[in-house]
Amino acid sequence: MSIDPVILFFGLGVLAGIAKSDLKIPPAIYELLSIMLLLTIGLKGGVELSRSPMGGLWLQAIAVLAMGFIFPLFIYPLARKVGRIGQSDAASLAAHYGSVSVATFAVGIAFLTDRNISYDSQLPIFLVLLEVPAIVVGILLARRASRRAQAWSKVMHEIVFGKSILLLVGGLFIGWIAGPEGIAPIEPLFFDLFKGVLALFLLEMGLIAVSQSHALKVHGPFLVVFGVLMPLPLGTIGVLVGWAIGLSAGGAALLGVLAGSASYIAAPAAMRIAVPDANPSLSLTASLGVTFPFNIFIGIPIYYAIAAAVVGGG
Amino acid sequence: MSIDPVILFFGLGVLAGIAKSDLKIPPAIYELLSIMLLLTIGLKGGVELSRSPMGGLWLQAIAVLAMGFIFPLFIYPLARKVGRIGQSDAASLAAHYGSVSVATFAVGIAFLTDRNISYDSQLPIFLVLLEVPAIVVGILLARRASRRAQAWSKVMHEIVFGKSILLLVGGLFIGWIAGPEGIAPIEPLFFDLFKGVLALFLLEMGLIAVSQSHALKVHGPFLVVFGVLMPLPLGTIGVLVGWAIGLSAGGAALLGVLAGSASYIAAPAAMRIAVPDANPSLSLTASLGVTFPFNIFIGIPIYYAIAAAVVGGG
Amino acid sequence: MSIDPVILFFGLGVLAGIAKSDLKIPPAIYELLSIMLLLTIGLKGGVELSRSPMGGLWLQAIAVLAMGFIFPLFIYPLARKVGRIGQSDAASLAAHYGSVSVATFAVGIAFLTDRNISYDSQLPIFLVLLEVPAIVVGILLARRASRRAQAWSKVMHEIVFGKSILLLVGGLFIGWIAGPEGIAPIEPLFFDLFKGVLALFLLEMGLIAVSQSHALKVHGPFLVVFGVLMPLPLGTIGVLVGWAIGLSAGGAALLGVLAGSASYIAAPAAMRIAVPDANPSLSLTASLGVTFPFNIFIGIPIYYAIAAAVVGGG
Amino acid sequence: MTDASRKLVTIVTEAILEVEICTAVESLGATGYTVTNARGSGSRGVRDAGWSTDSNVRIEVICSAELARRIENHMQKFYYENYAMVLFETDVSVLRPEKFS
Amino acid sequence: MTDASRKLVTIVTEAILEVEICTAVESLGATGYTVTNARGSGSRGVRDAGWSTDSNVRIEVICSAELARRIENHMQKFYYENYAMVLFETDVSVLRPEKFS
Amino acid sequence: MTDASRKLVTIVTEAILEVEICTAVESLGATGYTVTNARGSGSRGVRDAGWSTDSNVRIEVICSAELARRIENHMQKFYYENYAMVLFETDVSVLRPEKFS
Ligand SMILES: Nc1ncnc2c1ncn2[C@@H]1O[C@H](COP(=O)(O)O)[C@@H](O)[C@H]1O
Ligand SMILES: Nc1ncnc2c1ncn2[C@@H]1O[C@H](COP(=O)(O)O)[C@@H](O)[C@H]1O
Ligand SMILES: Nc1ncnc2c1ncn2[C@@H]1O[C@H](COP(=O)(O)O)[C@@H](O)[C@H]1O
Ligand code: NA
Ligand code: NA
Ligand code: NA
Repeated sequence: MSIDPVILFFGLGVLAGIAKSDLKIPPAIYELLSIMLLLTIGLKGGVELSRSPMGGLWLQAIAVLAMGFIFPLFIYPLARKVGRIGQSDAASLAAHYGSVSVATFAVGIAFLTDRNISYDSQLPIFLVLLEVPAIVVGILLARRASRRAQAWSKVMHEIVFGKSILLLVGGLFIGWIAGPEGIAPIEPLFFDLFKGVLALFLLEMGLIAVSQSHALKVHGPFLVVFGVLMPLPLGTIGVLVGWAIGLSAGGAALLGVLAGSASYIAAPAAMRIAVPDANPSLSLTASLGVTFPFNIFIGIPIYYAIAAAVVGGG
Repeated sequence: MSIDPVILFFGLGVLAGIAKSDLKIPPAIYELLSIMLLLTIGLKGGVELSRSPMGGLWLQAIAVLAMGFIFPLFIYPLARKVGRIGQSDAASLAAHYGSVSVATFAVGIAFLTDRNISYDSQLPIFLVLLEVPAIVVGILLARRASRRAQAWSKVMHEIVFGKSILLLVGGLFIGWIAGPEGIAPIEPLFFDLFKGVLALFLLEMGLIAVSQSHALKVHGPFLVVFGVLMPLPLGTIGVLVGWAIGLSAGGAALLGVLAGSASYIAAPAAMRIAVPDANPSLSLTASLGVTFPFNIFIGIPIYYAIAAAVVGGG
Repeated sequence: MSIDPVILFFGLGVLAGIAKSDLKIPPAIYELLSIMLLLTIGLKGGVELSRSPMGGLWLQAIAVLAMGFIFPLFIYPLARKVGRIGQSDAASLAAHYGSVSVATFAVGIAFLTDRNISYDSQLPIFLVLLEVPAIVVGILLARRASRRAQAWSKVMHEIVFGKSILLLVGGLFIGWIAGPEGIAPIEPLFFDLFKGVLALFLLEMGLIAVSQSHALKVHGPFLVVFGVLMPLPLGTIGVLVGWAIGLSAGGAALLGVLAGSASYIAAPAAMRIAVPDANPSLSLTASLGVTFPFNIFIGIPIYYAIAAAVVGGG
Repeated sequence: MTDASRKLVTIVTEAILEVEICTAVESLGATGYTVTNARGSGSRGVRDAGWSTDSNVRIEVICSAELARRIENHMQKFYYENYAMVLFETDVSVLRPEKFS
Repeated sequence: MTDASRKLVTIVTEAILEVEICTAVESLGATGYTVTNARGSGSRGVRDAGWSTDSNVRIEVICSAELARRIENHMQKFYYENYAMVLFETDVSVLRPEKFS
Repeated sequence: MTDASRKLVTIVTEAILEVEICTAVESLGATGYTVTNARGSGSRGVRDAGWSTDSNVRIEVICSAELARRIENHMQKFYYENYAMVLFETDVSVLRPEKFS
């Protein structure tokens, strides 16, 4: 199986960043690309949902939500004890790694699509369900939201009505209502361009990953070890949960991708507001500078291999 | 007939706006989307024009132009007397509702295309012809352009060489010269992506509509009544004019869409410069916050129903 | 053979600029379009390279590089003697005209593609090779880089790791590694939209060309004569070199396009830093306001005609 | 600094007026101006850059005290009543004072 | 200028705080504010506009000396310790002084 | 304000110089800087943000009077002759003065 070009675009972005090239994706374009990715993921899921009736979603949803609440409770003590990291920073790491990365999920979808492996249509719903709980737990762990009383409700509003959940859920809903035929006329933009858009997005992610790696100078060894070793057990648990709740091999792999991925949009913004004394570049360097590349190069194939072995798909 | 997904995108934008979500379409992207819509409408019309010889356009054009000049003369006294609105504000409303909305027109085209209903190729020309006259009449009605003598010529320049007329006419011309074969290589961008681009555009329109609804607090009842009741007679007249000048059912429906729509780009900008004492948020709230959603949800199907009944098409 | 619509878009941009229309392509969109064009050119070349083994590239590369180094040495004295232009300005012109224009190259590719004429896959490599040498020679000719010692290395870094070379080489590399099948899923964005993207890009180029023509008022006659007469001999030499190194007619024509084109991105930026006393609008008006339109309207067909006559292709 | 004191006039107003005001400022005698995009809030409500007729620009002019007064009068006369606008003046010192006013 | 002197408080800080700080400034009594996007460098490292959590905004408030002091205290109390922030104050004269503070 | 007066040096110049000037300013001793995108007009003609080599940046540095002088000298020496550039200096008061210069 040859190397996926979208990952090469990430590599090109990293190279440009390291070489201090003047290449820049303007913020407006980055916004456009991420809006398109979120809508596409939602629309795809919605169309699939409108096709196939979906039994037992409630039980599955509870299992996935539980995962989102429990993950940070394991990550936090690990970061505290093993990593000897302060309370706020450990709580922030727990929020980042308990939550999920849409970009990693998109690469996972591209990975499966290239191999003609199908996945359960409810995965985008799980993506939504996994985004919030870990952030809530992370804030509670930091026990610092008290200082500015209004912060808590503001943060919750910002996560729940933040654009990523809004566009995912909106896309799901539109895809579900409109169905395959209704969506057909907008497919050329949202579906046909998906991988190209993902390629450009990853080019920018490469640039960002480099620019967000400054914490490596100070906390290098810990961050690299943490960023590489954390996703594997989390991802494996994700795959196993997927298997337990009856997902297909593709679906279990994607749940593994979600579990093993670390948030780099919702969690940093929420932590910055609610836990201001956490060092933002620590978590961001780990999730964006280490775990994101690890997952798209190495993690995703591993999660799929585990899923294929456990579920017996292919 | 199921609900059109592009309209759902508008709804999603409205929802995001009401929920004070952080979702934002960057101004640069809004620009890109509107440039693409204008060019696509022009190009489509131009290609059709190059295909079919067009008899009697001059007479049709005069009828349409007349409509543009006469409409504001009816709207103005209505706003003055019935709405008890001041001179400048009434003139501004007359300009907005006498002129046209490109976005509404684009949704109308999408409506017809989805139903495989054809329309006359000169409609984009009528769109161009209807944009300016009402604004001129509106400024004259306000009788205030005198204060700053240079304003008049500046405003005319800004409308006539404004980007919307320039791109529509430019697109028409390019489509007409290049013909179907010449345009083929640029179709993937301009034609295939049309509905997807319209969907993203309407997402932003939903956000804008909410942000432009503040005048509802003060002038709520009047604006809602005006914004809902004005388009119906205007649109019906448009359909009848379309029937009188011999358009097809699709064409008459689109002329109704144009007549019933209210400008929210050219008119506000021109009025702001030439009639500065008009309250800009009054007209904008009516046209964008009330009439635009009314038209895309309810108006367009009605105008088409009337057109189908009168012209007997389908 | 009918007129190419992408060139009409350039004309529309020029018209909008002259009419002082408010039409503007936001800088972020200009960035996006140019990133897409550079990547597409690179990817196309890379895919072709992965298909056909490429013999004798080294010799060809040396010939092309030599052309890049020698061209400015001819242009410089011409500008000095015939044009009676100062040392710095002449050096800057030499750098601009010895280097190349990606947009002209893209129009050249569109020209060939429309006519189903194939071209050698190494052309994008030649584009990369021709960008830098003339700029280096131009700086040396100005003999002014000494004032700020660090300038030299900075300028070299900026050219070599500048986004245009980075994206071209990156695209080449990705296309070559991924091959036709790997690239297939990103083709809808990069290949299918190519001509549409080029059309929008040329619309903006038209606007820029007008805004960059202010030097015409002062140096008008010289700039017009220089901008029109310089590309023809350079382009012809390019075609002949292409023929000499064994390119196909399409390939030789494209090498002519490169040779006859003048840089308007890399060279101006480098000259501004390294030769600050050169008048930037002089070279830019010549390359962008005169030579660019000349080449896309007249030059490209001529270079192809010469190539077809010499190589005997078609 | 070979100190020379000048005035810095800053005008925050509706984006739609940019060209008109810059032209006016130059014809009043200013040698230049600098413009940045802005958003904000004031007596005429929130003006946020998302939607072009609803965003602001921030125009700066370095000039003599006398020209500053003329610019202020012009703004007061033609724009204050009907447009969102705020204007303030700061003392600055400049290099090459001959370049301004 | 029918001169009336006021203070111009300029705050350069993390973009993520924009809404929060503008709300606070208004509830402290300011009649308005102006915001521009910015990037920069300071004690908390380089902050470049490319990536939203990493870019700055530049918030300007024209107000009375007394309100300026209150705004500064508020910023010092709630943000100085944990956020990238710089605050400076300039003397300005304004038209229509009744409009500010 | 636990008043401490400093200088605010504002440089409006060609966008292409941004990195170079920010580096220079820091190596001269400044603790930071703030940059915004700008367009404008001056002795070198209209510079409009549409086209990158033709747009401006507005660089602000808070620093001591002495460093302000050094920055101005540096600009004068290396850039004034050949680049579009305007520089002006304002008196500001800052919180935490130890943070600057
Ligand atoms: N007190 C203030 N401080 C700073 N900027 C202000 C202030 N008041 C108004 N502005 C700015 O000036 C614009 C127009 O103000 P106004 O005419 O009061 O609506 C607003 O949108 C703000 O950007
Ligand atoms: N000396 C300075 N002059 C101008 N702006 C500064 C200065 N120091 C910091 N800044 C700005 O304030 C932001 C936050 O500063 P800091 O809290 O020191 O990281 C920086 O990102 C800069 O935009
Ligand atoms: N009098 C002025 N007031 C404000 N900004 C100015 C002034 N003159 C020049 N500028 C700005 O400084 C830039 C360079 O000026 P110059 O070197 O005179 O071309 C211009 O593009 C403007 O943005
Ligand atoms: Na996770
Ligand atoms: Na109308
Ligand atoms: Na050349």
